[in-house]
Amino acid sequence: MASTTYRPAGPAAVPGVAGSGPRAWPGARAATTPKMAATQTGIWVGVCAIFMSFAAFVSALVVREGSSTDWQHLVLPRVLYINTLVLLGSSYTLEACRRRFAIVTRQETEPGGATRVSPLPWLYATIMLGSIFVTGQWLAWRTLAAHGFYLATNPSSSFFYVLTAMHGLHLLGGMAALTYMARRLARSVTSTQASALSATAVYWHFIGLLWIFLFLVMAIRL
Amino acid sequence: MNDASAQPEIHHLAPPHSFIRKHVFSLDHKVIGLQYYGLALAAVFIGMVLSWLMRLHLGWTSLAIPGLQHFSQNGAPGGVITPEYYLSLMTMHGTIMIFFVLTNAPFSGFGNYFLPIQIGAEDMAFPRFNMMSFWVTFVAFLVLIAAFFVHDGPPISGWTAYPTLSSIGKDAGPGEAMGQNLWAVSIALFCIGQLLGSLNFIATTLDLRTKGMTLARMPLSTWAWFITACIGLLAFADLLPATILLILDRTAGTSFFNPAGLVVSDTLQPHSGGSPLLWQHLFWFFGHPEVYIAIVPGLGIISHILPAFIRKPLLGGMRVMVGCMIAIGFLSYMVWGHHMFVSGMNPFSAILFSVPTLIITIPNTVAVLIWLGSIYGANLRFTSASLFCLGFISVFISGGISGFFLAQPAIDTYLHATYFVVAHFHFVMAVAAIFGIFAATYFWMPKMIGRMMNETLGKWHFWLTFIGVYCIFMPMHYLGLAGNVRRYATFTDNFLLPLIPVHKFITVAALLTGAAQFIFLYNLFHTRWWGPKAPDNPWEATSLEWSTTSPPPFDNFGGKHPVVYQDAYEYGAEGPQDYVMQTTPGKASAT
Amino acid sequence: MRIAYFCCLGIVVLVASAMLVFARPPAGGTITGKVSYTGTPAKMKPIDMSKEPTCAKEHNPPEKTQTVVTGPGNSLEYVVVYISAGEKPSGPPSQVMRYDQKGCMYTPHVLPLQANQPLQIYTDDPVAHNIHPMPKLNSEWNKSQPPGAPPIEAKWEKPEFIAVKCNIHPWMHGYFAVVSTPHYAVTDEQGNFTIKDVPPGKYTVTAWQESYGTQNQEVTVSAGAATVNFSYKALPY
Amino acid sequence: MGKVFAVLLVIITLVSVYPIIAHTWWPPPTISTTGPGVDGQMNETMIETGILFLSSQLILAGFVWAFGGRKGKIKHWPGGHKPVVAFGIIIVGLEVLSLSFVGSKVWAAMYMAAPNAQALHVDVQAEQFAFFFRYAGPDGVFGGIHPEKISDATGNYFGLDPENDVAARDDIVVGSLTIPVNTPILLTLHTKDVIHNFYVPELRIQLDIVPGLDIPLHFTATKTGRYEIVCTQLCGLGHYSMRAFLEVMSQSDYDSWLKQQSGD
Repeated sequence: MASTTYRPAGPAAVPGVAGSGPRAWPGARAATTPKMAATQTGIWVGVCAIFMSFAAFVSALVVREGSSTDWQHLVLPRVLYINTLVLLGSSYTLEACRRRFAIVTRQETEPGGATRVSPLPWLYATIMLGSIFVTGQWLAWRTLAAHGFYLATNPSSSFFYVLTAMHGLHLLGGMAALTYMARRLARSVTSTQASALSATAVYWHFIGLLWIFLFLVMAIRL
Repeated sequence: MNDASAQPEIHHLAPPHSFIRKHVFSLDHKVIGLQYYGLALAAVFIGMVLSWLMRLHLGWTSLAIPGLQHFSQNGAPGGVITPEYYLSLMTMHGTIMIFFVLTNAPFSGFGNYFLPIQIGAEDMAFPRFNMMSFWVTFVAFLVLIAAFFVHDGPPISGWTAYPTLSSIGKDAGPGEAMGQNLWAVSIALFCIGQLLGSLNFIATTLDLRTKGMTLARMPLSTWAWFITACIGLLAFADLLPATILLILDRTAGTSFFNPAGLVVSDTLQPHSGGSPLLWQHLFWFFGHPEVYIAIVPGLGIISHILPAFIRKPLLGGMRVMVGCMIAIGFLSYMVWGHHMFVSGMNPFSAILFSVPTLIITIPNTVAVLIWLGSIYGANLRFTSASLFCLGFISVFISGGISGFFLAQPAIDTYLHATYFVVAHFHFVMAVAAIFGIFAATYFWMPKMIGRMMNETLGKWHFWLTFIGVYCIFMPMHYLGLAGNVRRYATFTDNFLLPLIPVHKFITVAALLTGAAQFIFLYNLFHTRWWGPKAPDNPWEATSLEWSTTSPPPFDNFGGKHPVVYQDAYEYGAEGPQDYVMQTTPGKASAT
Repeated sequence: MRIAYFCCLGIVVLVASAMLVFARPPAGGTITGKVSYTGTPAKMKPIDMSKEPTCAKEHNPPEKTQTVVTGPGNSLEYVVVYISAGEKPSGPPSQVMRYDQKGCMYTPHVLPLQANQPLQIYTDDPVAHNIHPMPKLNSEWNKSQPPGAPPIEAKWEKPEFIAVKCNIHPWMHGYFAVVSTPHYAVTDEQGNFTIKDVPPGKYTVTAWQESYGTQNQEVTVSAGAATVNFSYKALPY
Repeated sequence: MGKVFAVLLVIITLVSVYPIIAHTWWPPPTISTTGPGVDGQMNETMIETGILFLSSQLILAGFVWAFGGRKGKIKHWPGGHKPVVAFGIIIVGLEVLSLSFVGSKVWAAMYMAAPNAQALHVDVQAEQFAFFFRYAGPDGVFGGIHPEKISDATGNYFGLDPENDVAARDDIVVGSLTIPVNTPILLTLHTKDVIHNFYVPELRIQLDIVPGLDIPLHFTATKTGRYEIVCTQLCGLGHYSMRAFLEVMSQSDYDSWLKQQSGD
């Protein structure tokens, strides 16, 4: 049986011959082995699935509103605007973290000593902003509850709680990923972590965009 | 090369040694594939027993089934199945078969085992996700089975769980309290498991193909699993929210599906403004693609196995069959409305949905014609696997034909909820998919467990099953034409009484056909421990799984990745060996 | 001669009177009475059983709904009268109460029984029924009973008036009047009732009618019969 | 073995087709004005798919007979795959076009045509597990429906409020659908609990009754007689026993029936 010892396939390998995962996507440049490419693909496929499920929620919202006579509009709690800004900010800090990471990892190869500025603080900042967002969402719930809007009060409040809760769950998953990255970076900062970091970043930015999408939907529809 | 440890490590994980890591919480895609297969085997057995009970009740309504009262005192007092228990059996049969058999075996089971091998990878892209997806599915199965043991029994709302019957709660009837909750939770868990699995399949196929394994050289089975994963990713991502909303309506008092002013058993329900049709749209947007999640792997598996036994590539090569499968997967998202022709939705949309539904028969017809055209001029070899392939083609035709009727609202308005539909989807989806599973089992078991299955028993299993399924499901078409409504626990209407003899015939056929499956079970388990050792390539097939040992080592190819030089199906070559393996260097002399 | 005659007579008289005195049962009163209404009760609709021809055949002319069943002299049938207060609690009886389904009707329409008293529900019909009691305090259940199926066994822990219905034949509607006393009765076609063997004492007697609700009266039972009459105000709708 | 398979498949195919041709089990004769259209569509589809079914199964059997166990030079389908694919697309495509064109006309005639203005209006209430039918009575007006008033015990299946709603007092509520023959009927379908379905095989009509919706359905029965209305949407433990009768009478019988009903 013909076979060969393993050579990492990737951008270097002949196109169409080696594991030819899509390469055009953000962060995919970091992929130097099929495994890393797969991580990139995986995160994008996952993002598609998550978006699909939220699309289902939103279409349910639209159908439910269209078919019903009992739809009452909901005044969204002010704090949501702040939360949105916080989440945008967290995306910025994460990008800052990745820039630092890029510099540091480049210095691995370059001889001589520019000062090694750790990307970690930016990552911690991102995690902090994330947790602020979660707290903010919780405050928003409290505000609604204080006005007597609970999960089953009326369709719009039902959808508000469901959408925010689902988004919150996915965001907590993102924060878990960030914490995991933080633990890895705390140990050492090497280019091997690039794909993991960029995958985490893709997910985190998606969660941010998803929130803006949901926020618009809720602002218009609820 | 059985001993992977002697080889350079290409697997980023070390081979496991403890029993638990090896056989229970294993990260090895081969073990996980076998686990899925085992789960499906257990599920299909339960589902078959349930169908036996249902058939017995339909044939002989007041028959006391000995011992059944010990299993469910309320459901079968004195062993006689009550109408509500019949509906419970029906619901569980449908749910178990569709989710835990037709989705698990051909897609998750064989897919997990052979997709990485057929593309020359050492494992799935995300082994941990892979393990998670199986164990989540396993828990989902346990939760579903638990419904048998709660106080008022399993749900009675069918596998489609239409609100408001499924969303009101206990007032709607027995089984609609805890049983329906368990059902919903189980389905939600199952969705999560499938999403993880599909993600894995897609990433693996796109990025872990070995040197030379271009998309054009991928075996059709891998193509089918890849396409199925793409379908499943969207389908289950749509069912999960629907199920969450259903759970909320049942437990949190929300009104997504429950309209106002419902009076159930003289109790006014505290809901307002929901839309039962919303669930039907969400459900069938998943539900119809789910049909193809069940059958597309079958198409791929048959297209992969058939060439090995007709000793020639499929007519038109890869392109046509792949095109058919992609077209089916794509169209499957535009046709969900044909399940709702008589649901009270806008009659105009029925026409809109009927056209793509009829169009989707075109790629299916082309696929059948390709198979037929490929058999022409072949050196057809008869094995259990090839017989089940031929049987698949036959039942797939029989099932597809009846689709022409149900795709037209004007005829569906007569046939919609009759046994004609039962016959249709059992033929085209259940029986066809099961034949695909059998073909795959006889074809791949030597590779999976390293032992040859008994051909004589296999062929007997085929003949009995083939005759049996036609005896069971063909008469159901006639029942449907006579207006026999489905999901009836017993037939008391005057126009149904004359049809009961037909039901008795079907029941007998079902019992015999079911009994024939024990030949298969015996064959499988006897082979597992006492079968003769299997060579690496017993069928003289070409694809990568046959270029490694049976069973393959932990990292599939013993410390290396194969390099692919040939297309997937280089059969019919000149000379002593009429096939060229994908790993054989040089230009294939084959067609 | 004559003296002997008188003696015999005297002895006979003595014995007879003694028998009269001593043969009396130990003092236990009965509560009797009549339940009636004033005003015009709602018109009971005839029940359309055309869904179930076998049952429809058995009722000609068709049965009427039974939420308010009146008798001669403005009397009310199916009113449960029972002692609701004033007596010592007594254990549940072992006697099995029987509830029947005949011709797609519940007989009797109202079945009074005691808490924790065994209950058996029979069907004589050639068609399947489902028995669906809808209690508030006790636990709800809902079971089919195909023709020829064994009787369904049940028990109610807590006293309450439990509506029972058959979803397969929506017109089938009855009540289990679960009380905590052995002293109860249901009014007959003339609206009369009799509660027997009530030990002397002061009691509260309650009457319950499914559409008109409950009424209470104080009553003192001594040797002999006490009489309590109830009267409900009926409305046309 | 190839011959065994081929013979078996031929036998199965012919046996399967026989009851269809012999009409051993067949829809009951239709009694509605739109029914013949459905039957015509059904027959056309039956013929076209029958040809497809027979030809494909027999071709499969023939090929397996011819090439089963064969050991020789591999032959290929003359002309390659293109004609085959084209054949499939064209044949099925034409069938699809014809069927969907004619079929949608039949469908439109049943469910999209506007009901006759003089149609007799009957209100249908479905519940677990029975149908009830309401006629407007002498005043020709239906009383309003009040869910909180619905009670099976008092026979108030529609939740009428005769106390405050005069229109409701003379509404006639019965358990079987009685209609005059050859008269357009307009049903308004609603349910008080779960999804039910209104199915009369002879009318070739099947339509779900969805909670929260009032679904109109119109038809004209052309033959007097007694037919069964059954529920075909899973609605609970009594689903199989949920039915009512459709009494199609001559106009005179119907009038006397109606008079008798509004009498008591």
